[in-house]
Amino acid sequence: MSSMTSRRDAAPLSAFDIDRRAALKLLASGMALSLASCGKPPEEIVPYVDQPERVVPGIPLKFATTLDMAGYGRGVIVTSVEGRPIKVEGNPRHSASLGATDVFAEASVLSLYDPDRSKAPRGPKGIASWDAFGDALRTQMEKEKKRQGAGLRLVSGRMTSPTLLRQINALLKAFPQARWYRYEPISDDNEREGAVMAFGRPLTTLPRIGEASVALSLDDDFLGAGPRQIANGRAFISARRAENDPDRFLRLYAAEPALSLTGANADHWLAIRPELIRNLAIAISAILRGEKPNAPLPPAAQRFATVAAADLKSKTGKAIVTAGRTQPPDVHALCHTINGMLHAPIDYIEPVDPAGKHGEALHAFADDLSNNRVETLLILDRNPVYDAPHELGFNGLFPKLPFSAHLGLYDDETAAICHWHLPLSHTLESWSDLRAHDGTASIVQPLIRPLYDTRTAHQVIALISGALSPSSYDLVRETWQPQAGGDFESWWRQVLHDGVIAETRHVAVSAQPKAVDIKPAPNPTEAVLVLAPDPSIWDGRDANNAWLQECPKPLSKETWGNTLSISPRDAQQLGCQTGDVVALTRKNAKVEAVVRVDANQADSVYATTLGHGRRKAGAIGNGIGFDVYPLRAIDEPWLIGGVTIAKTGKSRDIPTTQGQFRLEGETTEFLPRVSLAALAAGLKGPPFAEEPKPTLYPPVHNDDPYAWAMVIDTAACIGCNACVIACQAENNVPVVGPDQILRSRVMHWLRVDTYTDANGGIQGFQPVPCMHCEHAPCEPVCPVAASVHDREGLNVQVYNRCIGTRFCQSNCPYKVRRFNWFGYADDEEYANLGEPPIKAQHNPDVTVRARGVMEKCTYCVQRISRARREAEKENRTIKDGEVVTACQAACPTRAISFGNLKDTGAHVNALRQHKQHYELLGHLGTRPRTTYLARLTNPNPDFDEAKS
Amino acid sequence: MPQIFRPSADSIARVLLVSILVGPFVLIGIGYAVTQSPYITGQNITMKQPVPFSHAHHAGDLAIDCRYCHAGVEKSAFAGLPPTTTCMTCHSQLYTNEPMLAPVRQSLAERRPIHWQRVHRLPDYVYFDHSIHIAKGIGCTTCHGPVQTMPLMRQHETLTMGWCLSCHRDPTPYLRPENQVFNSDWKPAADQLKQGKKLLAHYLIDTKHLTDCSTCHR
Amino acid sequence: MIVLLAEFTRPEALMRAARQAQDAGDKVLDAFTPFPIAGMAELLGARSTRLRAVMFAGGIAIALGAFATEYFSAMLDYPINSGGRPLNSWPAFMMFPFAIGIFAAAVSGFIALMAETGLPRLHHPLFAVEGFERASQSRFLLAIAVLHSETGTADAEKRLRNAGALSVREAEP
Amino acid sequence: MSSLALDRVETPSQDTRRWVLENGQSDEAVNRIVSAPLLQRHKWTWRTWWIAFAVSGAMTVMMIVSASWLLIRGVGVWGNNTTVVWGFGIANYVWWIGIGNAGTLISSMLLLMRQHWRASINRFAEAMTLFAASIAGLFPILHLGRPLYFYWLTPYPNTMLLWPQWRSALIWDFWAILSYLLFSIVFWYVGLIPDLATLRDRARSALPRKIYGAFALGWRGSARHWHFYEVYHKAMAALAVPLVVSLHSVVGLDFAASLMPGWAETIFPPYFVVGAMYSGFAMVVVLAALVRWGFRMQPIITVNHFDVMAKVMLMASIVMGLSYATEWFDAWYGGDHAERSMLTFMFSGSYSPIYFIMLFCNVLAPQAFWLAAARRSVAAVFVIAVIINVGMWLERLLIILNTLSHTHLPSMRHLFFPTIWDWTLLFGSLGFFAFMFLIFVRLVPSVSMHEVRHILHEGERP
Repeated sequence: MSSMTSRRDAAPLSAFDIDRRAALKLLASGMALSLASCGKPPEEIVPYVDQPERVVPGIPLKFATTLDMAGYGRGVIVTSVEGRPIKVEGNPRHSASLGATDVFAEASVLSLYDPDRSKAPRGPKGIASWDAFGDALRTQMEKEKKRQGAGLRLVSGRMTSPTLLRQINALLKAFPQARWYRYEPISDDNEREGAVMAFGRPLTTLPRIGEASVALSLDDDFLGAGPRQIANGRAFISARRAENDPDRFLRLYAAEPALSLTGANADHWLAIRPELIRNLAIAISAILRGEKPNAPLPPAAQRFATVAAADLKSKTGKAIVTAGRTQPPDVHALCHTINGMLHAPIDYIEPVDPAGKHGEALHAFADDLSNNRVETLLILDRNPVYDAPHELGFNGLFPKLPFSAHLGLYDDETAAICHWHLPLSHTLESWSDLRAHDGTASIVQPLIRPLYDTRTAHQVIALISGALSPSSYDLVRETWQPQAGGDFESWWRQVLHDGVIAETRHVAVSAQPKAVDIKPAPNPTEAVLVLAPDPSIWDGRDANNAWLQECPKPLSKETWGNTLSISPRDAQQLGCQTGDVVALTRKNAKVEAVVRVDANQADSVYATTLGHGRRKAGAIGNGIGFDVYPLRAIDEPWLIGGVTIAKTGKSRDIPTTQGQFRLEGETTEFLPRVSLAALAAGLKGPPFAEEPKPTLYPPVHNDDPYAWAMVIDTAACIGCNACVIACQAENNVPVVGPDQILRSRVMHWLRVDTYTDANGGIQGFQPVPCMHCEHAPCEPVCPVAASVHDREGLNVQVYNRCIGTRFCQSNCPYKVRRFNWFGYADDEEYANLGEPPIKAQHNPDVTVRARGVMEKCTYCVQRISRARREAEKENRTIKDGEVVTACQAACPTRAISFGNLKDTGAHVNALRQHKQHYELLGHLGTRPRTTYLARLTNPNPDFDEAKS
Repeated sequence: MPQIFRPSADSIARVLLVSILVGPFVLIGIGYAVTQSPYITGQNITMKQPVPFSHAHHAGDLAIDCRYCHAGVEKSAFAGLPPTTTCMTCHSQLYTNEPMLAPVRQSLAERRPIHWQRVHRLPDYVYFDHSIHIAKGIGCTTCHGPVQTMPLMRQHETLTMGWCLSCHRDPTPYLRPENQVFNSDWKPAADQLKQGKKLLAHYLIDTKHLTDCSTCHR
Repeated sequence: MIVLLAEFTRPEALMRAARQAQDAGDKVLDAFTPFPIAGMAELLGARSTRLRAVMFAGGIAIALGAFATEYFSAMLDYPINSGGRPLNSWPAFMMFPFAIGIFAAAVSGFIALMAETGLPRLHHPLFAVEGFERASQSRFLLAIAVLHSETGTADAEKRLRNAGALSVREAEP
Repeated sequence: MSSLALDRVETPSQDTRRWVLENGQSDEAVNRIVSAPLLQRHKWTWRTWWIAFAVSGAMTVMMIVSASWLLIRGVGVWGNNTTVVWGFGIANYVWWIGIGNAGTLISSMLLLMRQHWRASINRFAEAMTLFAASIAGLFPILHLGRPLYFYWLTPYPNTMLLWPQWRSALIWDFWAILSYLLFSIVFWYVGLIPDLATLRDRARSALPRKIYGAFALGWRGSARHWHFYEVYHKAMAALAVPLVVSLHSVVGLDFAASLMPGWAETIFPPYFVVGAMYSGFAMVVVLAALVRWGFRMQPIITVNHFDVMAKVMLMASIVMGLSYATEWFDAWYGGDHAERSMLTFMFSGSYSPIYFIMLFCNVLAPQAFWLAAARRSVAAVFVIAVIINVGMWLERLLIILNTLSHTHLPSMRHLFFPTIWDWTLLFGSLGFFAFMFLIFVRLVPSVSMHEVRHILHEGERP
C-alpha cells in the first residue's frame, strides 16, 4: 500500500481542481489488508494534513459521473471511500443507465486500478516525459502548420464527447488539410447505410420496445451486451410483466444463425443461415402486403415467417421488426419499410456519432498510409493494429511513419509500433463529457486524482493545438458555458449532481421510409463464419480486466476466452467435438480456434466472438482465447465467407463454470416455465415446500424485527451477468483464473444458471445467490459455528472463525458456497500477484478472505448493517427499499427484489404471494429466504398448429 | 538377579504417570494466560510516537472536547485523527518554537501527514463503528480508559472479543445519558443497573442482536 | 514367620501345592505366574474389586460434565441459532459425552488398577530373588508363609517338593 | 453377526491348543518365538526388513513432503473443487479409520465371545489400530483450509468466549476419534504390560532391561494383580465394543446427517461399521501373513487363523453386498428424483467403472472363501484381503465423489480429478503406516505371549 501512496505523491499534479477528492493518505480503516496477516507488526495511522471539507474518514461518498461504452456515455454513480472509487452503480436519471449497470460499467473500477496500465509516456528511446513529448510534438506540428496539416492524421473511436468534438473541429479548422478518422471494430455501418437507403439520411433507430406487443429480431441482439443493453432490457421486461394485459404482453420472435441473448429470451426462435434472413424479411414483408411469399426458404423458416407475419400484422401499431448489425444495409432498409407498414413504435433520431461509415474511414486511413500521405499520426485510445482487419496491413505500415503517437490506457499492440505511447487517464480520473446512444449528454467527473502520470484526450488534443498547460476541467466547462445560460456555476453544480444534462436527448424526427424492394438471396452453399462482439470483453479493449475475463458467457458459461461454436451436424461432418482445435483459414490468415458444439446453431454456420487473442493487453489478457480479427474483411466485417476449416488434431479444455445444462423430467421444476395463457387460466403455481417432516425438535420462535428475503423473478432475468460482476465488485470477490476454473473452482458468489430443455432450447436464466435458508443445512454441520444464523434471518459466514472443513458446502443443496483453495485475494497469478493497486479497489466494509476460508453471498450484510446503524441512530427501523443489495442495484430489468418479510408492506411479501412464486429445492425443507418467480413465456398458440 | 531400578524409580514413575494426566490441563491453562497477557493483547503498552502528544494535558488539563480532534466520532465508524491544520490552530500561536512540535510544523510545511503509531488496533475482520456506540450512550472512557490522565496514549483494555462481548451481552453497567458520553470523569451512578435498564429502553437497544456474529464481522 | 518360595513348571502343580499348603494351615501369600491361573485368586481370597464401579463412576461423571458443558455453552453462555435447530439440540449433544465418557471410564479404571495393584513398583525385593525372572516366562512361583514352628518349614518344603516344586527357597517376608 | 461364522469353527470339544502348532506348544517355545526378533537380533538376517524399512521410510518422506507442500501452498494443491469439496482426504480418513476399528474390535469383541484364536493376532492388530487411527486422525486436520486452528473443535478457555458447535458431526467425529485413539492406547498398553515384564526378564543387556522394565511398571505376575488385571481388561473390552461401533457410526453420520442424495440414508451407520470391520479384518490378514512369514511365527499364527478370518470376511462381504442392494432398492423404491438420479449416475455416470471394480472387490472376490481350499491357502487369503482393501478404499472414495459431483442442481455438477499431491499423500500414508509397523515389530512383541501361554493351558484343570 505504501508504494501506492508514494506513487501518488510522486505523480506531478496538473492544475486540476480535484483536490477535494484527491486520493489522499489511506486511513487504516480503509486498508485492505488480508485476513491472513493477523500478526501484530506496528501499524501506522495517518491523518490528513488538511482535511478536505466533505470527507469524513470512514463515510463513503457518492458522485455522479459518466462511463464510456464504445464511445457512448452511460451515467453512473460511483461510491468512493477515502478518495478511492470502489463501486459503480447506475444513475436513475440517465437514460442509458436507468439506475442499473452492465458488466462493463461494474468492471471499470478494476481497470482503473489495473497495475498493467501505462504509467508514463514512452518515447522512441524508452521511458520519456510529457515535456519530451511536448518538445517532439512542437517540432512536428511546426512542420504541419506549414503544410496546413496535410500530413496530420487523427484516429479515434466513436466520438460523442461535445468537448472533444469541439476541440477536434477547432483543430481541423486550424489545419484544414488534416484528416480525422473514426472507427469502431463493432460498428453500425450497416444500420447507418440501411437508414440512408430508407430515409435518405443516416437516422438512428430507437425502437420503443416497452410499447410493443410483438417484436421480431432478425439477428438483432438488442438484449445482448452493448451500449443499449440496459435500456433495451428494461423496456423488454416492462413489456413482459405478468401484470400487463395479456394482449399487451410482448411476444418476441428471433431468427438467428447462432443463439444470442435475445434469441435465448425469445418465445420463438429460428436457427437460420444469416444470408437467408433477407429472404425471411422479404417473405414477411410480402405476407404483410398480402402477397404470396416467393423467396426461397427452408420449411421451418417459411412456417416461422407465416406465423410471425400474421402476429405482427394483428398487432399493427405495436409491432416492431429489427435487424442486426450482421445484416446488409438493404435488409435494414426493408425492415424500415416493414416497420412503416406496421406503424411500429420507433423513434428515429439524428445520429449521436455523426461520422460516416467506420469501414470507409479505415479504408481511407489505410489508403493514406500506403500512399505515404501521413506524416504525423495521433491515435486516440484506439488499437487498429489489433482490431482493424489485418488485410489493411497496419502492422507493416506504421513503422514507416515519421511521427506517430498513441494515447491509451495500455502500451498495447498499436502503441508498440508507434514512436510515442502516451498514457491516458482512466475515465474515473478524467474530466470530460459524453453522449448516450440517444444523445443524452452528461459530464464525466473524476473520482480520483490520476494514479499515474497520465493525461486525458482533451489535454492531448489541446497540446496538439498548441495550448501549454491544458486543463480538461476548463475545456469541458468552456463547452457548456454557452448552454448554461445565466448562472453557470449553479447550473454546473446541478449537472454534476444529477449526472445528466437536462434536455440533451436527441429529439425524435419524423421520417417516412421509402418502400424498398430487395432481391432474395439464392440458397447459399458455402459455410459462413459469423462474428459477434464478446459478451464479456466486447471488442477486446477490456481484455486485461480479470473480472470480465472470468465472467461466464451468458449462454455457454465459458470464461477466459472464446470458442468457435458449430452445429452438431457440422461437428459430425468434421469429426470433431467440443474442445477440439480447428484451423480457420481465409486468404493468408489462419486462426486456430477451439470448437464448441452447440445445438442452438444453424448448420454450415460457424460463430465466434471478437476481442480475444490479445498479444499486448497486459498480464491478464495476453494470449487468452483466439483472435479472429485477422479473418475479418474490411467489406464484410460480420459474415465472413471463403473460410475453410480443418482439424488440427489438438484439443484444449474450455474453462466453463456450469457443469450440466440439460433439465429433464422432474428437474424442470428447478426452473419452471409458465406460459402466459396457463397463468391467465388460473394455474396453480409451481410446487411450494412440502409439509414439514416430523422432528424431535420444537419449532423455533422468531420475534425479531427483521427477516430479510430476496425474490428473483426469472421471468425478468435476461441473463446479462450485471449482478455477477456487481457482486464481485461490492464483495471483494477474487478472481481465480482459467486454470482454477478448469479444475471446477469458482468464486462468484452469485452465479446465473442457464438450463436447456431436452431439445437444447434455452429454458431460461436463474441467478443463484445464497438462499439464506431458515433451516440452513450448512449451519448445524459446522463444528466451529462459523456458519450461523443471525437474528435478522441472515445465514452469515464468519470468515475469521472458519477453519475450512467445507462440511457446509458439501451439505449445501444449492452449492452456493465458495472456498478459497488458494489465497485468491492475495498473491495469486490472476490477482496480479497481489500488486498493491488492485487492493485499492477493495470495499473496506467487506473482509478480504484468506486462504482456506469458506465464503458466500451475505445479502450484502455490510449494506444492511450500515442501514441498520443509520436507522438506529435515528431511533427508527429500516424502511422498505432502504437496503438495496449490489445485485439488485445492478439488475437492468429489476428482476431482483429484496426486503424485510416482517414488514407487511414490503415488496418481497407481495411477490411471495405471486402465482409464479416458488422455492428452489423447497421440498428438502430448507425454507429458503431467496425464492423465485417462475419463468414466464408467451408462445404463439398458432405456432404448433402451423407446425402440423 | 540384581535389581534393575533403584527404589527412587517408583516415585519417578508415579510422578510421570500423574503428569501425563495433569500435563495437558496445565498447558491449556498456560496458553490461556498467555493469550490474555499484554504480550498478545497489547494492553497498557505505550508506543513511540513522532510527537509525544499528551492526552493528559489536552483532554485533562485543558479539557478540550474529544470531538475537537476526533471529529468523525459521531458520524463515522472511524473516530478520525486531527489533520495537521487542527494542531496548528493553537500551535501556530502557542509553543511555536517548541522542538517537540517540529514534526507538526514540518508536516504542514511539506504537506506531508504525520505518521502516528496506531494504539487501538482491531483485526481487519472486526467492524467497529464509533458513531453507533456514541449514539447509544457508550462514553469514550468506557473503552479508552481515563485518557485525561494519560501522558502518552495506551490501550487501557484488552480489546479481546471476550471483552467486547462482556458489554454486548449486557450493556447496562456502561450506558450513560446522552450528555455524559464525552465526559471523561463520568462514574457509574450508584443505581447504575437501574439507570442502565432505563437507558437501554431509552436508546431502543436490542441486546439480542448485539451478540450476532454479523454485528461485528462482515 | 518364614516365607517359602516354590518354583513349579506347571500351573496345575502350583494349584495343587497351594491347596495342600492351605489345608496344612500354612498361609498362601501369593503366586507369581506367567499368565493368570484360574482359581488362584479365589484361593487367595482376593476380594471382589471396586474397579468396575470406579470405571462406571468416572465415565458417568465425565459424560455428565461433557453434557453440562454443551448445555451451558449452547443454551446459556452463547446461544446461537444454528440452522433453525433449538438451542438445546440434545439428540445431537449425545455423542460427545458418550465418547469422552468411555475414555474417562478407561482412564479411571487404569488409575484404579494402579491403585489396587500398587503399581508402578519398579523396585521390589522379589526382583532380587534368584530365579524370580522366570515367573514371567515359564515358571510358576508360589509364596507361602509358614506360620507355625520352625519344624514346619521342613514339612512345608517337603509338601511343596512332593507337589512338584523344582526348588524351594526361603525368602524375606 | 460375525459370531455366527465363528461358532461353526469353535466347538466345545475342540482343544484350544489347535490354535498353536505342535512345535510352539510350550510356554518357553512361545516366549522364544515371539521375543526372538526383539532380543536375538543377531540371529536374524534383517535384509528384507531393511529393504522394507527403506522403502516405507522413503514413502514416509514422500508423505512429509506432500503434507508440507499442502500446508505451505494450501489445500488447493489437491484436486478438490467447488462442488466436490471433499476428495481423497476424507476418503482416506474414512478408510484408515475403518482399518483402525478392527484391532480393538478383534481384541474386545472376540475376547467377550471367548474366541481363543484372537490371542495370536490381537497384539499386532491393536498396533495396526493405533497407527491407522493416528493416520486417520491426521487427514481431517490436513484437509482443513486452516489446519492450525483445528483445536477450535475443543471447548478450551479462550479470549473470544467461543465454543464448538456441538451439533456438527465433525465434532462427534473429533471426540470419537480422540477418545478412541486414547482408549486404544490404554487398552493396548495394558495388554502389553505382562509381555513387557517377560521381555524385561529375558533381556540380556542393560538397556533393553531398563526400557522394558520401566514400561512393565514392575509387573510381577502376582495372582492378585492378575485378578485385577483380568477384571479391568474385560471391562475395557466391554467398553470398547460400543466405542468402536459408535466411532464408525459417527463417521457414517458425517454423511448420513445431510441433505445430499446418496448420503441421507439411515442405513449408513451400521453399514459403515460393517465396512470398517471388513476392511480392518482384511488389513489384519495382510499383516498376519507378513508377520507370520517375516518372524517365522507359523507355530503361533496358523492356517486355522486364516481360515477363520476368511470366514469373517466372507460374512462381511455378504453384508456389504446386502447394504449396497439396500441402497439401490431404497433409492428406487423411495422414488425421490434426486436419489434415483444418483442411482443412475452410480451405474452409468463417469465414475461407474470404478463402481463396478468396487463391487467386484468387495462383493464378488471374497465369495472365493466359500471354498475351503481358498480359505486355507495363505496366499489366496492374502491376495483377496488386498483386493478387499482396495475395494473398500474405492467405496470410501465413491461415497464422496458420486454424491458430491452429482449434486441436486445440474448446474453445479462437476467431476473430481485427483492431482499428484492426492496420490502422494495416499501412498505416503501407506508408507508411513508400514514404517510405524516395521518399527513396532522390532520393539514390541507382536504377539501377546501371556495370552498364547494362557490358551496353551486352557482346559488344564487341576
